[in-house]
Amino acid sequence: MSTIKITFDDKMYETEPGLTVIQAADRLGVFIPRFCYLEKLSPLGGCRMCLVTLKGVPKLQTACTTPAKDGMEIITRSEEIHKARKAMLEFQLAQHPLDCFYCDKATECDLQDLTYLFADIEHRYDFPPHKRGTVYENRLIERNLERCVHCERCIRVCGEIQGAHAVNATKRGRVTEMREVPGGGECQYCGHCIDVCPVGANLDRLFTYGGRPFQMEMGDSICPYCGCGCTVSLNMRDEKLVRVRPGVDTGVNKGSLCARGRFGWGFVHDPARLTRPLIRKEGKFVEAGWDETLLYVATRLEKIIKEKGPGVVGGIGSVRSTDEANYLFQRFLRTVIGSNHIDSSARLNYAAALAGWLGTKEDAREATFENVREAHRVLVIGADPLETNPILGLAIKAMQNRGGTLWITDPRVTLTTRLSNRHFPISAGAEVPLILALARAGLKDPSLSEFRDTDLAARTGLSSEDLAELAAFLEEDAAKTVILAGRGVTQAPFGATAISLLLRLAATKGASYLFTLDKNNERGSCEMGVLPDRLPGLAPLSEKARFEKAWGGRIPETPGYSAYEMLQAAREGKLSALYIMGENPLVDFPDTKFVEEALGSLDFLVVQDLFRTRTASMADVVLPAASFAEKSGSFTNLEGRVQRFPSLIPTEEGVRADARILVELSRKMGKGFALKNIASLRAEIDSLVPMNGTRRKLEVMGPPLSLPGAEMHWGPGEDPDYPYVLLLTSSLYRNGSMSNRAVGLKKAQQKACVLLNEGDAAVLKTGEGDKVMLISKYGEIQVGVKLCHEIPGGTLQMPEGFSDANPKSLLPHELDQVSRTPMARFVRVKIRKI
Amino acid sequence: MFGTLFFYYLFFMILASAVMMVTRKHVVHSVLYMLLMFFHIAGLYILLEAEFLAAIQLIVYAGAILVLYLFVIMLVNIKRVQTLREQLFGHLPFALVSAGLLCAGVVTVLARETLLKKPPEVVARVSTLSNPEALGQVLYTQYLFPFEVASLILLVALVGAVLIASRKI
Amino acid sequence: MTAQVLDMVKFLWAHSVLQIVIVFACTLMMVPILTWVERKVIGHMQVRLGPMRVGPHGILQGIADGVKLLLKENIVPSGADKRIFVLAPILSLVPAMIAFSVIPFDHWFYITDINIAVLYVLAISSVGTYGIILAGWSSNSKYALLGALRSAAQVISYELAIGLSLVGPLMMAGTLSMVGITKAQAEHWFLLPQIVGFFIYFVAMLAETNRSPFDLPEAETELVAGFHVEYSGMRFAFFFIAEYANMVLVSSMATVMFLGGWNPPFQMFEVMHVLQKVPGIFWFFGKVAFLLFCFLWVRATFPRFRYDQLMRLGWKVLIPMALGNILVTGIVLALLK
Amino acid sequence: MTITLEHYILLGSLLFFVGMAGFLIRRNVFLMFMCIELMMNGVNICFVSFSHYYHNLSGQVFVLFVMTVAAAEAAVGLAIILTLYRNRETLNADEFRLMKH
Amino acid sequence: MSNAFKKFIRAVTLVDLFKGLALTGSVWVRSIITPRQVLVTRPYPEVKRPAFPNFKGHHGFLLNEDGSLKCVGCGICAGVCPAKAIRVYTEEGKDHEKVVVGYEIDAFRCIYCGFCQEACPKDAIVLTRLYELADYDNRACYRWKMDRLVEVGKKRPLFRDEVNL
Repeated sequence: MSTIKITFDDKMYETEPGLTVIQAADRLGVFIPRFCYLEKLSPLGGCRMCLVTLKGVPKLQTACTTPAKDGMEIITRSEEIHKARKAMLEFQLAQHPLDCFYCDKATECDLQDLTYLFADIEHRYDFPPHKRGTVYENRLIERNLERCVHCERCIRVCGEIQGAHAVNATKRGRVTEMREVPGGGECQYCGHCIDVCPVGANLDRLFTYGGRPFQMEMGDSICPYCGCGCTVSLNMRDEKLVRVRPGVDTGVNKGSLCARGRFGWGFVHDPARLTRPLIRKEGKFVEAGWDETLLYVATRLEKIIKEKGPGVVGGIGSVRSTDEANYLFQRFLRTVIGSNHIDSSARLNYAAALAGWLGTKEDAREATFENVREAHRVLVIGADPLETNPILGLAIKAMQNRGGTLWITDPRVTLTTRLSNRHFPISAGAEVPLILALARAGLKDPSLSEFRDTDLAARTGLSSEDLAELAAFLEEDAAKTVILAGRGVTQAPFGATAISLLLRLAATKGASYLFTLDKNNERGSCEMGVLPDRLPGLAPLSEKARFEKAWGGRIPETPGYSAYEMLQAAREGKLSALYIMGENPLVDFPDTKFVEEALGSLDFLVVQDLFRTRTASMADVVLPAASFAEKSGSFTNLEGRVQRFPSLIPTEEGVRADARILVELSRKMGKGFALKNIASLRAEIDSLVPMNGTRRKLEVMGPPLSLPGAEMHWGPGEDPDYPYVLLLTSSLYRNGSMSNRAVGLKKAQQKACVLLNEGDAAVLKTGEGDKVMLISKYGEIQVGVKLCHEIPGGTLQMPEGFSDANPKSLLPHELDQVSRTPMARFVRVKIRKI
Repeated sequence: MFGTLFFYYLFFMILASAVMMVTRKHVVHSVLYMLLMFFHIAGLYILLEAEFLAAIQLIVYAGAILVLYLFVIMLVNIKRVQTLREQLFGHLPFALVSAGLLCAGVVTVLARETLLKKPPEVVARVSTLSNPEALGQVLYTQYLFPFEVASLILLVALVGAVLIASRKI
Repeated sequence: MTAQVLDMVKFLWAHSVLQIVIVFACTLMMVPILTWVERKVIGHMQVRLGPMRVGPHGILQGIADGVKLLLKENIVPSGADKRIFVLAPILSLVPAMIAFSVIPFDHWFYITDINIAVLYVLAISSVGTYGIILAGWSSNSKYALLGALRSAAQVISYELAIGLSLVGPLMMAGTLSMVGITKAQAEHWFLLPQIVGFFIYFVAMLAETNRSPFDLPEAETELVAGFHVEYSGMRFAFFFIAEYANMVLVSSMATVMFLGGWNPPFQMFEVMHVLQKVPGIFWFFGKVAFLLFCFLWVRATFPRFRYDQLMRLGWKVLIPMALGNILVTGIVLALLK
Repeated sequence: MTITLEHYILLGSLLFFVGMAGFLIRRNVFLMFMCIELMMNGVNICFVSFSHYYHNLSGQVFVLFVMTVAAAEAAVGLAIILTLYRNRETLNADEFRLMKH
Repeated sequence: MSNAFKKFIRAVTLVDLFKGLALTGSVWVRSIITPRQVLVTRPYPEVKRPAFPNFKGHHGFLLNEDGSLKCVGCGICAGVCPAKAIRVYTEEGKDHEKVVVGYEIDAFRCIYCGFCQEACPKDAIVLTRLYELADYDNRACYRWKMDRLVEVGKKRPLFRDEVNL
């Protein structure tokens, strides 16, 4: 039995089984009004607007709670139903203030629509409305209690989908109020309650009185923050962004957004945006015209190339910019400059994962968001998807809601570990031995025989039983198992090898895998060839003839420097010029002092960015670039989806999109690209990089990766001068220079703080809110203290990405031999109270 | 002395504007140079004490014929006129040879005239009548018949022109 | 000192320099006055007020207009033949001004008297047409070109009528000299015997100066402003001045040819000789002023002709009438002889 | 130096040559017509100068007749040009060769 | 006399032309003698013609008795405007109240249909009978900002009985 027959208003329909009446009606296009029902939420049956008559049932029934059965006859329109619904509406309106003039929800309001539908509503209740006022407890969401219709959508969405439980109903009866839960769940500023509210009870405070829908233009774009690549609907008024909402159940996010996506758009119109190119003249930045600036860059670069050869010029592409811009960037460096020194900050994460992937013969299944939602078990190693990739986190929560199991191995205490069904607190930096242990258990590879299980178990800080359980976790129901790996693995020594083993493990067992990516286009930039040894489509340099033919230029044969090798070369004087497109190495790269010295010893530094970042302040030329809303192109998300988006806001005078800057600069250098627009660029990429959904892994694969020696030292080691281990975490509210300039995110969380065990705090005599100085061998920062009893003694946790205190400056930057990624997830520090 | 200078000025201007007229690419410019030339020819006539003819030169040539030219130029598609291809040099040798031969002939005649013969004496003026009056006297007595024939020519031309231009041929 | 100045004045007068300056200045000064008068008179005739803003009853309107035109930008449309575009207004104004050199304003006040004066005026005024045609053509505008074409056809047609209508007085006077013609009218103006000629001249003079009801070359409703639609500033003012100077010129011609020039009226009666006490120049200007008023009067009264009507009137009515007038005049003169 | 009859004849004949050369060189029918007028003017100058130097008004009378003919010629000629242009869409004399083919 | 002959005589003697001339001439003479009685035009800026009762002219903004704007910035006028001529800008005030910070009518786009007046729930905007829309400032001429609208609303009579421009 694949369908059931159901009759609406004397008309017979067929539909799938297992639906409620209102779901069936929605699928069949039969209109039933509602306030409280929402498909993605559990049914409540509270608003009584969806009342229908079931043939044979004496009283009216709520369509949202009644299961549809075969042969059911339903009447949705009748005098009785109309009267009942109208009465419910009359009740609502008796309480509801008629302040549509002031209400931001007007014209998008379900109550308004239904009131118009039932045009002849009487107003017989003459009691004074209960004055409850508006609550501004939440920094970003206004809760107007008077307008509330008690549908509890916000409560349910917050609890069921977001898992935050930040809103709940207080009091009873007609004075019920939806309030923030004091001290309970913590609002994660996802703003989902704003979208689901049928009236103007939950409102976006960034948008307050910002305009009406008919005064705005709306267009879908792709969120520029994390690797999820959520579809966002940008609402513009007078060519200015005023509000961001999720697309209507489209994209990977399916109508959800995180705090960054919804409230993080403020950087687009930040007054600090660069609007004119800057040239450093006698130590000071001088505004200049585009022609002049590009000509200056071209002549400087040409001079350097003429004097020292093209090998002294390097480029750092952007994990923030589009695929197209990155493609052009590497083409520019490879053919116009003639250098293979190309890298991006994907080196810090995805490049290592990619190295592992390329070094693995076995082809493991790559999971999608949908796989994660429908999985039975998820194992997270060294990642914190709830903070770094919140929408992936929502998928995990959905998986858990369906009865799935989440296990996580992480030395840190994070949102994800709190949510997990089981948390294995491994010791700092122990991801690789853990994977080695799992691989030994799962792969039976003779080359792994030199490791001893007990040794590995000791290294991970887990008991042998725990390890055995973890190994067993992967054995069962592998088809519905997803392994998530993140920075904890990629930034570890031999991280690439560990990834390779993990992939082999997944391939052998039949599990699927996914990497969490912090930045929106890490994957895209790598796949577009912003790598020192790979061409677009990850083609090895040996395939360069094909590209040389298409580009009409010579590509150097030897692989170039990776990011840190470039910086090292700059320090040693082997690199003279660096072109940085949309990156901020001084803040985002570990070991700030090293980076600063390296950038300082360059002859010529070009930075192309939205803002005058710290890196840009060191540059010789700063080129103002367009933000995601002002340019078109595509981002590749962590699943590998290439998502195109249009330019929705006109660029300000003097600001240009990355791709346009590169095309014009190439013209100034005399080897102009014959490209007209993004579409023709995309066509060129498509013709050169035939992805077609399946990647030619065997064609692009590299040599297998070497294993670490058995005596390898993994953790932070011991150092009496620096007694504490600082672990870096991610924050939902900060993710780089854009988020630091977004008003909404600043409101959500002001400052970074270091998490400290209460016992340690007692020893140090510091309390919550005190300022301390963290000192490592590489640097020192000041930061506020927050106490946390979950954190083991001797361990500190601190989020990266905040502009006020940057823990990256404390980090070392030893490079992994395989992936050449700096190993930087933890560092030994000492604390000084100030 | 003044008369001499005036003559040379007119001499130069007439020839210059004639050459310019012939060599202009654009017909309207040619017409303008022709107008300039007519003025100077009128001046020449005044120098030659033919005031009536000077006025008639302006009225007929400048005021009627040339305006008619301009009028017709504007009636036809000007763009087409502008882009008219001209094989200037195809005819040049022939033109130069024939013009040169004629020139040589006239110059030899003139040279012989001036060298061998004395210039004609300016006969003293007898009549006291003004130029238009005198011309009228001659025209309506001695040349009455040709005058009538001329009027007939004009009439025929008038009728013919109207007929040709108005009918679709 | 005074004697020297007087000598100087006499010298300049004798060599016409002063006369030229006076005539030139007066003609130019006529323009603002005439424009004001025109707007005022037509306004009143059409039950309006006319200009009222600049000065009492808008009397300084002409000056204000002049200042405005003087200060305006000189625009050359793109695609225009620039040299001809610049030349055209000059070509329009200069003939209108130099034709005044043979008009006798009084028996002692004329710049020169030549034996082909009438022909001279006709010749010079026919050159003025070039200004209009070239202006229209060089503007690279279809309105201007159409205006110019109309003007060319109109002027060619009506010049014949003008020339033929003047033949009658010439026959009666027996001279082409303006002074001679005026003197021939000391007793009897040619107005009465040549009433048909005067009528033809009057109509043709309206057409010749492109005035209403023959203002087809610049018909606002069809051609925006006709041949000078693309002109602005002083170049436009040149056309404007030329139009008014031409009006004064043809009125002066009419005065000389038909209205007895500087002669007072009714001189066949002994009694009326008193009128000679009034200087001739006043008579002259009085007649010119009346004719100019007639220009305005006609403009305020009659609607514009259609183009075919205009052509029909010229060729089928005025020219045959003029020829008939010559015939009759000739026969009568022959009989009287 | 006095101006003699020869000067005028020279001017007239030069004008005639210019007109003739122009007539032969230029292919624009308008210009060809204008060149004919040029030649006639050259002749006219000679006539008037003869009339002046020999005190015989016949020269001037001839000029009058020449002008009459020129006017008639212009009227008829331009009418023909207009008709030709309407039919052939060109003003190049070399392209008027309907009889040739 | 036959009709045709009469017609001929009229044509030859130009009677009709002279009649026309006589008419204009007489008007002219009278206008000189008794100017005020003859002339019908109005010296406009000094003497203004009142607008017709249903004339819809310049928009005006009305104020409450306490001098505050009646407009609450609901945006209905902007929504209902068929020419999309109205822009309303609102902001959050000190006590979270809605403050109208900008109101702009594009006079070039406005078709003076009066829908905004009809739709306004607070009767804040009216179309007055002011027809003099010119201004010395180029932009102010077609971008009517709030202060201009308030000024118009203050000084211009709005209802038929009061109208006396």
